[in-house]
Amino acid sequence: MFGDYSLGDLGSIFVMQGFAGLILFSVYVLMALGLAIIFGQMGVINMAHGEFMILGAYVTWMTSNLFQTYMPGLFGGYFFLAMILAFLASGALGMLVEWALIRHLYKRPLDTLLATWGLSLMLQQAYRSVFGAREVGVELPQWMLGSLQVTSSIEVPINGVFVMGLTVLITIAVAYVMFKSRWGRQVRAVVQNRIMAGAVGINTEKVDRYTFGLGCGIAGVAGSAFTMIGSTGPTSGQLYIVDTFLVVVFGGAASLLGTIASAFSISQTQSTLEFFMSGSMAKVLTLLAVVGILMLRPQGLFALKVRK
Amino acid sequence: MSDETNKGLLSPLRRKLLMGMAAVPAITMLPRNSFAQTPATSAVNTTGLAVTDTEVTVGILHSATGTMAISETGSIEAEKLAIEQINAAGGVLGRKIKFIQEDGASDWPTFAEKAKKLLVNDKVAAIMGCWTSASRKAVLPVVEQYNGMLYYPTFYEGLEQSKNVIYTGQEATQQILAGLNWIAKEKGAKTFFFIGSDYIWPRTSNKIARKHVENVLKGKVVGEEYYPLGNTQFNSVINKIKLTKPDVIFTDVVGGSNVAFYKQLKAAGIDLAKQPLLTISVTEDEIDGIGGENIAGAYACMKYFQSLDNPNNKAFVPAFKKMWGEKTVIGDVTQAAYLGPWLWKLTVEKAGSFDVDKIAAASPGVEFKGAPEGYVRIHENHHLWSKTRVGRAKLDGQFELIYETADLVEPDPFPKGYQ
Amino acid sequence: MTDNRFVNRSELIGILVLAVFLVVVLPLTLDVFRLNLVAKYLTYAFVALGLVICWGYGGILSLGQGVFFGLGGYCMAMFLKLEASSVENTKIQSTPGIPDFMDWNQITALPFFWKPFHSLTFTIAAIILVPGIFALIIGTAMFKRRVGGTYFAIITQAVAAILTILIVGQQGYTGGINGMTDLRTLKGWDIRPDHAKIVLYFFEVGCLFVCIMIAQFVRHSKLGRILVAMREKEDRVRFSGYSVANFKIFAFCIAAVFAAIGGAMFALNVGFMSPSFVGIVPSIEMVIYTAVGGRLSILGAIYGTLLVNFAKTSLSETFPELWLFGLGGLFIAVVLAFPNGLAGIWGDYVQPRIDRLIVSRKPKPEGWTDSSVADGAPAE
Amino acid sequence: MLIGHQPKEFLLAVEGLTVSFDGFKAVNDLSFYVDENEIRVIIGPNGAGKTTVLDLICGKTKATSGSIQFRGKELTRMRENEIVKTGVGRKFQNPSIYDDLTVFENLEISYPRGRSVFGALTFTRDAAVRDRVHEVAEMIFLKDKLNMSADLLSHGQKQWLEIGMLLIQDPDLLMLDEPVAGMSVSERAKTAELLNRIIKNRSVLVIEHDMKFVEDIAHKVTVLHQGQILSEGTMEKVQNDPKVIEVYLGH
Repeated sequence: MFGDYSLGDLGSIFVMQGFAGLILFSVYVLMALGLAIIFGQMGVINMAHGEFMILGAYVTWMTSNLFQTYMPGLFGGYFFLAMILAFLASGALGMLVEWALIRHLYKRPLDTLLATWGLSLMLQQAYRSVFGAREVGVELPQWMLGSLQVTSSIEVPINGVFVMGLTVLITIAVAYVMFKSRWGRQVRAVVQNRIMAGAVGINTEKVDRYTFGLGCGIAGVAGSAFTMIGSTGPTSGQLYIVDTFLVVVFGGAASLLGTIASAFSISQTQSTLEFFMSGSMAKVLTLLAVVGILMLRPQGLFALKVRK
Repeated sequence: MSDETNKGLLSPLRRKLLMGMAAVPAITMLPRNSFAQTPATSAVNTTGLAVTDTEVTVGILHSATGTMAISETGSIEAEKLAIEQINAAGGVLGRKIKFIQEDGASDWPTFAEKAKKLLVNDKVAAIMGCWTSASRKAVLPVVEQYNGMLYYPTFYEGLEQSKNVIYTGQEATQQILAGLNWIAKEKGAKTFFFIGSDYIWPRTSNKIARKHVENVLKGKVVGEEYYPLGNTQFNSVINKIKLTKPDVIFTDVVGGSNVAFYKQLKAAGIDLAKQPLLTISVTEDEIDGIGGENIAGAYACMKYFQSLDNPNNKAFVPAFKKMWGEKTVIGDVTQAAYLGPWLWKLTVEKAGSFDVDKIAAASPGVEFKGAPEGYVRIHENHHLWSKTRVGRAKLDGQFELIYETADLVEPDPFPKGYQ
Repeated sequence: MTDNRFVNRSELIGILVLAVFLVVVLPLTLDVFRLNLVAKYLTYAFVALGLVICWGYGGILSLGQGVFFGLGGYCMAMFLKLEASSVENTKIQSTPGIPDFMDWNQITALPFFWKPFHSLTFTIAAIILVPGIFALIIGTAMFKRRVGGTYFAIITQAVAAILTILIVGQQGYTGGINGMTDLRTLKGWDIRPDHAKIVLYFFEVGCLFVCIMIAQFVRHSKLGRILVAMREKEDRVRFSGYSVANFKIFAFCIAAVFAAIGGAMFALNVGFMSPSFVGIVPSIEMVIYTAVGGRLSILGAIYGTLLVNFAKTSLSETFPELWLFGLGGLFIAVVLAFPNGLAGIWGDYVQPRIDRLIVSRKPKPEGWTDSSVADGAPAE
Repeated sequence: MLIGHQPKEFLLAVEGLTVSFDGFKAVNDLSFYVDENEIRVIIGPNGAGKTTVLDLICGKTKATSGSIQFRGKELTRMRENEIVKTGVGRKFQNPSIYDDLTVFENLEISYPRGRSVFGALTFTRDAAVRDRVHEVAEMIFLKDKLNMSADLLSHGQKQWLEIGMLLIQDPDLLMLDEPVAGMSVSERAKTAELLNRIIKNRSVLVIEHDMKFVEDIAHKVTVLHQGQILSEGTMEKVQNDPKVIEVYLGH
């Protein structure tokens, strides 16, 4: 395999391949963060997570169209506004769904899975009716295209760097919200003891609603970021859902750090394998490894040992 | 490749004639009553198809829902347009075409089930339908068992031929070989990198392309990669491309994966203006999602582009947009789907009957001079003689015609030396 | 407290009504095309039946039943495909005598694991054993380590995803995304004409009733009660001296085998098999059949399967756009409002009224039992 | 710490038992011994590790280190259901019965036969089963409620049903976690009577807060505090132990 390449080539390939893995890692983290909050903190299996992401992507698409039509001069900056709008739209829809659906099912986690699957079917059809069955292309501002020339043979795509930066920012923000803010303490209190939390004056219903909304909102931002590298169609969200759940479960459901570690190991494994075999087989082997490890260590990479 | 050519067709006289024909679909024709003799139903329908004195029923069978709806919508639209135009022009043997639309729902067994329903319950005279190879493979045994007639629009992998199917798209050699010849000659290409979605059509197409590159062009395939349908991460393969520095990237990635692939290609600094890329899977439909700026400069090997400059197409494109909206685009398969109802009409009129056996027998040699792609003719093997064209993608999402074969290319579903 | 091992009285009536419906009413009222559709729907009923035991009774939600449906279906399809790929039928290929898709993928000899599928006996054994053993392995790995609930659901889902990618990717051996099409004969008997479809329908209904009786037996055995007990208080069962894992593995295996039989029936009745039944979407759809019918009701699962599929066919024929809204809404409605599905509605609203009616009309219930089974069966 | 040391004379020998949850040692180097036919009560303030000790013995929680020997068999390496088969029965703090089944079925499931998968499939409800269920039902005051769905029982009746489910197993060591918690005074008296009847010919390990009840039944009392033994001996001895008075009884 390596015989044909010069040493210098190989070096830069490994750097670029590592970078490809990092982009995949960012994608996984963005997808999984929202889910980790919803699944890890609330125990709700949100099968419609992908559809919340796609909502964010559609919002981004609409924003870019709006800018192109009315404010072409500001087009370069539309993306930042689009991400905020995506967060708000997905978050708001999430809170609506929590109110209408999820709150009736907290005691039946497996049933949330079925109900949200139903929701995902309806959302897909709604997207299809509103935006059409075809994929929509989101035009990127010029500054996001192209790549940075690091050395003569190493090039780094700008949008990849942007996605990674975004991932870091969002992760820090989520960590701050969950671990440092008063609201994060309330969320964790509700997770650990709902009744006690209610008794000490925490509005558990509100905490639930905002937690779900936050998780969905992050999904919306992820969707917005995806328009830079992927496609936006009514069923695009469904493609990600299994990968995302595996990342969260593999990391240990209650642990944000675990989610990040698991996203890192899965993405690096997959991107390394992809270099040696076809994409299909790389995917199969990666998933098999994850499932295999989960069978040996069901609690995932990071898990607290507590008395049940 | 094509020994039998149609040089006469290109004579100026014929061209003028064609131009006159092309106006036919667009202009509303005489009222039906003016067709003095409508043949008796008993004479033209001896097998109990859904044919009355005034109507004949055909089926439209595509995915209106599910993942394939994205691609198949254009085909549905084209078929409806063709049917409307045929009806406006007096119908088939004096009968208006009525269609029953069924949803294959992107699910192959559903296609088989619906095909069976159309043939057994609705007794349709013909089915315009299917898109993916998988749906056609599912429907094929059904149309053969119940002796139906299927007009299949998509370019496909070949290796198939049936009395009950007319393939209005290109089989693999028709689509690929001329394009490879052109790019090898034009760009002096010797090394090729193949990337495809992981299923039969890309694999078969790449197999044929590989044989052609190695045996005919005396070039080298430096990489061949497949990704699962729907895959959105192509950074690894892009690195391999950078490493192997092929003269040509040859792709048959389908569906949503395309969007990710071209965006990532561009982001990785591969400039399609300098790095030749030949795709056999991207039409105007796909560019709609990919974004013209991401794919501009790439070459596509098709038989039809929306931008084709011929009188037929100049009538067809506005008619299509008038019916389905100014924003719609027309890709290769959409045009091929448009051929289906017309070819069927012409064949029925040639056979003087709706009977499937008679249509199957009469099909070879049927010509359609009003085809937006130019002139097409049905071959003995039920595929179409058609030209291979290479277009270069522009920023606005349209293709600019760069090259076309001088002659019609003969369909060769079982190519010797390529299996 | 009766001690009947299989059925109690009302269940017996239910089974008889279903039998009359499937064996008499449907064949007499439907044409062969529609009857064949029912046969296709009923293949999913096998899966739903397994899910009643595994999910309804055992509380184990598997989102990977498509895997077993697919394994069973592919085993059957491999046998049928080999028979359809005689040298005579495939002389157009560069290597005659092997399945067409292998030829397209430059495979020149039958792979070793295909060879045993020349034998029908081996095939039947494989239909039962391959999914059974696969379920045993997954079940042992998961349940012995106390993986359950949501984790199990997610992992089974991942298994379904893996198998789908694998089948699609290894198309030289599996037919890829096209699946195995154009299956023709079973031991020389053509499975495609109308009369064959009718025979296959009755054969399938027969198999279904065998499975129903097995499910009834399991349910009325102590094992059935242990499954219910386990779903409620897993620890209590454990501390009553039972290996909870073994019981879960059993429930999962039996569901897998039922699903595999359904898959084999599918290959026979529909005439092909494709990876689109292996993945996550069909697996979850099969769960919803069970939920609609009533996750605790053996017969309910069958009616639920038939109902959802009829609705799917008719709705998608008339309003294709509405279908997904309908299906999605059905999921939500069943989960939110009717967790016990049709069977729950029947048990809560319809049954009591019928009982009251009967009691008020016939004061002596003893004499009623025997005669009513004969009289009460819907006459055709 | 003497792992592997087998004091044959004891029914249950717990030695050097430690379990830690993320560094927190809920039970720390605990050793105690229970004789045949002894009734041992474990008391201690909340969070002392009482329930954890029972969890460790019956296998619900795995020990970090140490040994638990029951009739010379090491329990720490066994699965829960195997531990039950060696003769250890456990009642939980909250009544743990099967609400969806009848009282009869609750007891029947606990009947020690047909515990394997195929045993359960082929299990038949014969005369021996019926007689034993009726016998136990009578003992736990539920004879006339056999066909009643268990969720219709009162809280006290549920506690008795769970005790009955243990009795039908006929364990050599019976572990009860707060058997009279939440009971009315009359139910409490009946329970004490029930316990006094069923503890014959077996050893019992009880966790209880109700001191009156403890005094009534205990042969020996073990006081736990912060996962360790604070004091052990007769009720009288323990009650007079100044350490105990300070951390527990003194409150």
